[in-house]
Amino acid sequence: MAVKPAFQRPIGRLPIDHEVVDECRHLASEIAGPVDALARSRTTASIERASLRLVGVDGVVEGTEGAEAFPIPNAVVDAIRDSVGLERGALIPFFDAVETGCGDIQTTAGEIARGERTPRWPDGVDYEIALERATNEARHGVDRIAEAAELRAERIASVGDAEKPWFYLIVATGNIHEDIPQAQAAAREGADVIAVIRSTGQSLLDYVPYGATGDGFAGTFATQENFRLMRAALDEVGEELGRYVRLTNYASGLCMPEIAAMAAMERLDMMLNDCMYGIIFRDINMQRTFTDQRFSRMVHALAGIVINTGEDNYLTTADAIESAHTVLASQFLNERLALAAGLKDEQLGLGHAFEINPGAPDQIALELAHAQLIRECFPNAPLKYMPPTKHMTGNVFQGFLYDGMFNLVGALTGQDIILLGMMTEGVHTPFLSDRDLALENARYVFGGATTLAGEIRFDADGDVARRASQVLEECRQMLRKVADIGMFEAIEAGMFADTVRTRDGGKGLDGVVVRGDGYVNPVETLLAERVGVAS
Amino acid sequence: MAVKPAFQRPIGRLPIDHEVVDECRHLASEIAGPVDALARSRTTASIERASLRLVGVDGVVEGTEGAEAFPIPNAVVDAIRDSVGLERGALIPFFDAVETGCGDIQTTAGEIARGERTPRWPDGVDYEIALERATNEARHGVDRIAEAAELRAERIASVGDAEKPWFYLIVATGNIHEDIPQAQAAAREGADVIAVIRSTGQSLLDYVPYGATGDGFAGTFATQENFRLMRAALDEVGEELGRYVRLTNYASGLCMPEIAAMAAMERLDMMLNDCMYGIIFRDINMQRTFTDQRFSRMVHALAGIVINTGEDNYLTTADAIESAHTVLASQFLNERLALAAGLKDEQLGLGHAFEINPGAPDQIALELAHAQLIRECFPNAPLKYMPPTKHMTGNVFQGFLYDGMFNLVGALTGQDIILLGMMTEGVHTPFLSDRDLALENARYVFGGATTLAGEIRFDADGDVARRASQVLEECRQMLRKVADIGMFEAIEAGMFADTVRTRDGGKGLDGVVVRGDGYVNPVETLLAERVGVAS
Amino acid sequence: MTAIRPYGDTTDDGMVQLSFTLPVTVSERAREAAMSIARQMGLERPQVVHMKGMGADFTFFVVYGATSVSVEPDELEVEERPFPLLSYQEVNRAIRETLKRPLVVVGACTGTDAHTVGLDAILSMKGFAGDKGLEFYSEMKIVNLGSQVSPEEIVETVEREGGDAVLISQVVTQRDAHLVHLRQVEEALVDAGLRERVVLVGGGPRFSAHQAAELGYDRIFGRGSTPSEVASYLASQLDRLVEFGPHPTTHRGR
Amino acid sequence: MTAIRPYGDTTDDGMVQLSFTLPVTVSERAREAAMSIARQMGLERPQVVHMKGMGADFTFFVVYGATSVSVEPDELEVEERPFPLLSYQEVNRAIRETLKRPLVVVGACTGTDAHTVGLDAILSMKGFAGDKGLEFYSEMKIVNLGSQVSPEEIVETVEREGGDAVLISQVVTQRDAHLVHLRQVEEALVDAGLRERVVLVGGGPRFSAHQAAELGYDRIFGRGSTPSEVASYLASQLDRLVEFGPHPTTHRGR
Ligand code: B12
Ligand code: B12
Ligand SMILES: Cc1ncc(COP(=O)(O)O)c(C=O)c1O
Ligand SMILES: Cc1ncc(COP(=O)(O)O)c(C=O)c1O
Repeated sequence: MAVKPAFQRPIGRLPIDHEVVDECRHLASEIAGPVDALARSRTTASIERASLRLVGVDGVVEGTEGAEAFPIPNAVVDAIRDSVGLERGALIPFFDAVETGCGDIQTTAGEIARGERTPRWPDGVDYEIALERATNEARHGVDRIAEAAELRAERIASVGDAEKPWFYLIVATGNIHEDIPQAQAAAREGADVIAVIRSTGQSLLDYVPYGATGDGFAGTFATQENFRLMRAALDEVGEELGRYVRLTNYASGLCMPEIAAMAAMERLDMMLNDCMYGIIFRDINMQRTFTDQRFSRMVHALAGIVINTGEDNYLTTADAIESAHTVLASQFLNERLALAAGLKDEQLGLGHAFEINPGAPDQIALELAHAQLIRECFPNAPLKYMPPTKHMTGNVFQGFLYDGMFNLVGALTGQDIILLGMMTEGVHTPFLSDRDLALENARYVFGGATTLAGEIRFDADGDVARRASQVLEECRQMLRKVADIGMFEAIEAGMFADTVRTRDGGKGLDGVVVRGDGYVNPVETLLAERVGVAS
Repeated sequence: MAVKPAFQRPIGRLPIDHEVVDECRHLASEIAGPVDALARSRTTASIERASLRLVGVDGVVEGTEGAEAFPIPNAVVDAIRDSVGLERGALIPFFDAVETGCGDIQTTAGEIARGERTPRWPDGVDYEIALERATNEARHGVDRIAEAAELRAERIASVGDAEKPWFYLIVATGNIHEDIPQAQAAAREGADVIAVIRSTGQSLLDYVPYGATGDGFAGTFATQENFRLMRAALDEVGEELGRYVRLTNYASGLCMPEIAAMAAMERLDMMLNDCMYGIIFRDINMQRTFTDQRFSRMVHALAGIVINTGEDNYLTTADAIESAHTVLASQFLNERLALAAGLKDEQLGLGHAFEINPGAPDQIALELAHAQLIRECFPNAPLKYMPPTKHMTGNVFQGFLYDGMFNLVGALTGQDIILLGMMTEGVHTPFLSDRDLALENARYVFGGATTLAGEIRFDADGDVARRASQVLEECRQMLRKVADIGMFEAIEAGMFADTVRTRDGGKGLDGVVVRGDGYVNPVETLLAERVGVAS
Repeated sequence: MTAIRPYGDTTDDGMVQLSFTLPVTVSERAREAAMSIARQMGLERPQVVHMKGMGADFTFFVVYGATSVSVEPDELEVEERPFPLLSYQEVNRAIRETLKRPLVVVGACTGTDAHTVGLDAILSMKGFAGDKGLEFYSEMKIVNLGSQVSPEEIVETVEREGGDAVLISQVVTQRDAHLVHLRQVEEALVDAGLRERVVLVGGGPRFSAHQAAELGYDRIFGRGSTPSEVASYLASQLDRLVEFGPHPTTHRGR
Repeated sequence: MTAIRPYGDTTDDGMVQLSFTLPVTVSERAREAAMSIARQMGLERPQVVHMKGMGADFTFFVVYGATSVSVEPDELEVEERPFPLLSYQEVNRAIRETLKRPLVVVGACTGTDAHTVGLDAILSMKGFAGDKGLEFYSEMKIVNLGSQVSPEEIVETVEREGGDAVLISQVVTQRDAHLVHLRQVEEALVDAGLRERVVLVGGGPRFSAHQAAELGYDRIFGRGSTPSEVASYLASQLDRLVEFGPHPTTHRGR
């Protein structure tokens, strides 16, 4: 495989007004403030389950199995909710049960799950004992996350890292045992990042399936075991190739915190994690998503996981020219809420996409303008660039060319993470050969054009420059409106993707709990402390 | 079909040294001088046959047929050569026979062909009579050529012209009756120029086949009837589309002058015509080709035909990076010899190609440098850009992408005539669908990137600029060497395409005749007069 | 008209292009295996023009060859649209005159499918390719349930709203998800005793009209369908709806 | 090892991609015609994922479908190279020791074919892909006649030069030009009574070793062949050449 030429992020190529950029950032933090505050004033069933998982609760209730298997963390949290409620968190009642019982975490969890024991809220010394155990176990759990980051660093140091840009490929057979050989074949042909797409609808499950699975639809269930199996397979091929191969999955959905925790424990390297995706595209309650995203992002922050945001989704429904500014606006918000959860710039894989109608005049010039604008606005973020999907048809030849032009724009604008397009996007989930051809396409284009990124300039009063400034201005206008009325109201007003969502509508509201005074969650406290944000 | 954005020729994008360009032009005319002198001091069997055709001699000798049919013009010229020799030209002996015979041109030609009459060299009044008739008929013949140009202009004015860049497509079934529907289908999908590729080996035939043919190998014989049929078919579809569709064929070979004459009479619009192709790539004697190219180019000049030169051929055998300068050097020579034959800048479709190894680092940047350099050196020529061929394999998907990058470089550098690449270049002569996909590819790329041509700039001390200057300098060095030793000697020394050709070697020398004093050819004289060059 | 064959560059040359992967290491043996596959598919003198190893266990091939099969287009029975294409006014008039009340349309993406763009293209004002959606028809009442709706919710809605037509979208086809999910809705309607009372319509990019029968649907629409086609079809089914008289549950619904 | 089938994204799914043109106007009927072609080629549940009219009389299709055919790679007989691959030195030594004189190789592109790059890749010093050409071998004498050489010229040269091996290149295959032209050379050599005295080798991108017999050649080389393979093959034929003793015409030749 041709070696990649030296990667660079071309900056200062467009005469954009940086005061406008600064104003957008300022508006974003104004808007994000109340959202972060809301998140800090609530907890969710999934956050409590994630916390239990981090202190070692796992497994499924006997007698339940497969995709329907009922996880013990769910059973325990349900039991606590029904007995003492979740307002003060699940850890104290749980560790009280552990300490007043056999002392073993998993055994106690099983007892509670089977209904053999009913959790209570301990007082006095019992409370102190439970709190101390909880705090110790939480420390181990949080350490485990931090260790994942260290282990990754060590592995990269020993096997070697991948050169940028990173070629990101998707596997989606539905069966982890078919996914693995395909992921390994892709890695051998040059894939730097493997994403295992989830089975349709998993994001709406209020629990995380268990074990190795083979029954997904158009994707494979995100389970801790599937994570482990794929991570091991990629470590194996990474050794072989002398290049650390990254693994990605999806946090978004009703179980963001738990999946984030599992990803951290199994040393995944990137996670799809967007502050609004669940709300807009999956009709998940906004309080639920806003609260969950904060916890899950603190986990990612500590685990050294790069998040991928989902702005590309706006363009799969809306027009990529008319709505270009909504992508940028959402990126400023995602950036702000990510930093508020302790993530660093280097962890912000802000997403955008090459989705302009191929029949539109000057589409290649416009895509260049959009991609370069985003590059200029986020000079330190490892941007994630998504290929054409919406306008991909059954003409696989023409589709292969669109993907090539996408690669070219990615190369010319120095995008860090390139999600390789599939010529069969309009037909089926990727075939093994689709992926291999996509890699050949990318090697050719990046091998041939990367250095151009350093030396191309755009006429200061040409269409590209003009278009970039226009999109930036439209973004400012949008953020000003949102800032005026506030984030919740803006979503209720359908200002994002023309989709109306109400504060108390959508799925998963029942799992949102306003923290009572006395809310205790050592896991959350330690996480916030470690990543340096207010708990 | 998407309309093409306004075409432009980006000039002044590279900081190249124009004094070097001027020196190259100067060296080229130094080199071309003796070549043009040689051409003016000789005639060839094919020039005499072409002259006869222009005064109305046509048809084949009875009893001969198909690809082997023996043309009457050949029979007549052979008879004259055997009786009085060709040193003083064929027209006087021929018209003497006409005037002393039945007076009818075609009848007399038949008689001579059948050996019923033996040509003689007339003296005194007979000479005057023959000369007068010859001059009158020559005037009609030359007028006919000029009329073709007018007729083209009228048609374009009435049906409308094609926008630049012109998409040039090849048909090559071997059978004119399969070629026609395919050419029409291509025109309907956006082809602006149709080239009917010749059957392999026609360039080595010392006569032009006759009639409508269906037995070509990997190409269709160039015959006057095939020209007529295709021209009519394209006029028909042109009416339908409201866009004049141009027709191209190949002059090069042993019959350059005759095919040029036929093309003029049948109103072809472009012709492949290179001052050295026959010598280097078909081992045709250099005196023959240099003499023939001059006559054929005078015909093209008057007929308003755009010539296409064959520099692309250098890169099909040599390496496109190492030999980039040989393409440029040949272009300066082709330009010089074309102007010497009366062609105007607007008629110089100088050829070059996108043939760098796709695995070479920065190949896209290098192709951009080469194409832009040529654009800057010939700002007024309708450049003809050829697609990748040599590195095209059976991977039709990847091949389709290479063609897309070729289209992109063509768009960014404002190439006028784009010979669309075929994804199956490495497999077979084009299928109908290959052509259609190629057009879809071109519409997408040119529709999306043409305006960028106007606003892209290259870092003055970047690789693109550096590479362009380097190639220009290598070209100057080569032209200096050629100028030192002289053109004939340079070819004998193998300085072009590492191919050694001797002055008296190669095919067709027997058809070269040094003009004796008293050489008379009113057709040639009138042509030179009309196009304003010395006869 | 007579039989036709694939056309490369000469009438009846039968040329086709083929590509596929075999789970085998790249080698001359692999090439022969590909040749064998091509021959078994009826290609004469197949040529493996490209062979590439993908990892250690797979090889990709591009093959060209001539097939001897032919087809007589005129002999094929192609289902012509069995209902007339009506204008916006004609559809509204038909509903007013035949049904004498608004036509209630319930639409949903069922199962785990969250691809709503297609359904929205048919239902929403905006419509598809310049053709306005069903919401635009004055005589229709549209209830668009959106994505990932369970069969139960659909049945409930049909009862509550007094649905006359049920429009189900399925885009994800992997492992036949689309067929499975369409059947589930059909069965739920049968169980609820509503099947005959409603016009049941399915759609998605990978369906063809043929499949209606096997799926127990009244009609199936494929890729590129337009709202007016759907509206015209519904108008053609009004008599049937009238027959059944008002929905037992309609009154609850209003 | 057992039978394997084309692999899309799941073992034995049999998925293949197909594209072709039919000489018919784009329409639903055209789509059905394409489906019929695909089915006749054995594809199950074929999907016409792309259909595009080209002019008024032709339509292009892209089809995906599952084939049920399978192949057992191990059962196939794949001809392993019937001669050992020798080094530069080994080849030269073999010629010196067995033939005891330089091996005379006559090469040409015959017929109307002017594609010399392939032949030059085998013959010229420069060679192919870093592998030096036959001119580089000290024990060989190479006569490269270049392009568009007639069978007669080839025969003359073999006689004049006392050729031991004749190497013919053919690249253009349209309307089987390559087969026609190779046969012409073989016949000319037979007529001249030289056929058994020379090792007759053909080559070009569209040939496969199988074809040697049918064409009356001793060996045929396909795309990607290297000079050392050719040299090794020639070395493997030396005994045969010795048998025939010196060329009757050789002495004239020297
Ligand atoms: C947009 C899109 C998305 C968006 C959807 C946004 C939304 N709100 O709809 C997002 C990003 C969310 C998405 C997600 C996923 N997608 Co998606 N997506 C697409 C994409 C790019 C375009 C689909 C589209 O909008 N087409 C435009 C509409 C107008 O066309 P249409 O759907 O065919 O509808 C027309 C007709 O079919 C018909 N019609 C459709 N429905 C109905 C219903 C009725 C009643 C009638 C009468 C007519 C009708 O009328 C419409 C107008 O003509 C396609 C790829 C492609 N280019 O096709 C992939 C694609 C459909 N997605 C795919 C997959 C796998 C997914 C995921 C499951 C991947 C994953 N595991 O994460 C996820 C999960 C979503 C889920 N749970 O279902 C696959 C499906 C593969 C397969 N055949 O099984 C595709 C083909 C991509 C691929 N090659 O992998 N996707
Ligand atoms: C370069 C080239 C040309 C050059 C040739 C320059 C030259 N001096 O050779 C030029 C521009 C002159 C040319 C012209 C034409 N070409 Co051309 N050309 C090509 C091209 C781009 C590359 C061929 C090449 O050099 N390959 C590289 C060499 C090293 O590979 P190779 O030939 O396969 O050789 C290897 C093996 O086959 C083997 N081998 C080959 N010969 C021999 C012989 C022996 C004895 C042995 C042992 C081994 C051996 O060893 C070699 C090393 O591994 C191909 C397209 C492509 N990408 O393949 C078209 C192609 C071959 N050309 C084609 C055509 C049609 C023509 C023309 C006839 C078009 C026309 N009508 O004008 C003309 C006419 C030429 C003629 N009279 O024959 C077609 C042939 C279609 C077909 N299959 O019938 C092709 C495939 C392009 C296409 N798709 O249309 N061409
Ligand atoms: C941010 C984000 N999260 C999650 C997903 C996948 O979501 P689901 O599993 O709900 O299809 C996507 C898919 O595009 C995404 O962009
Ligand atoms: C200038 C020129 N003339 C003629 C030809 C075709 O020549 P022939 O008919 O000899 O193959 C070419 C082909 O590339 C060419 O470039």
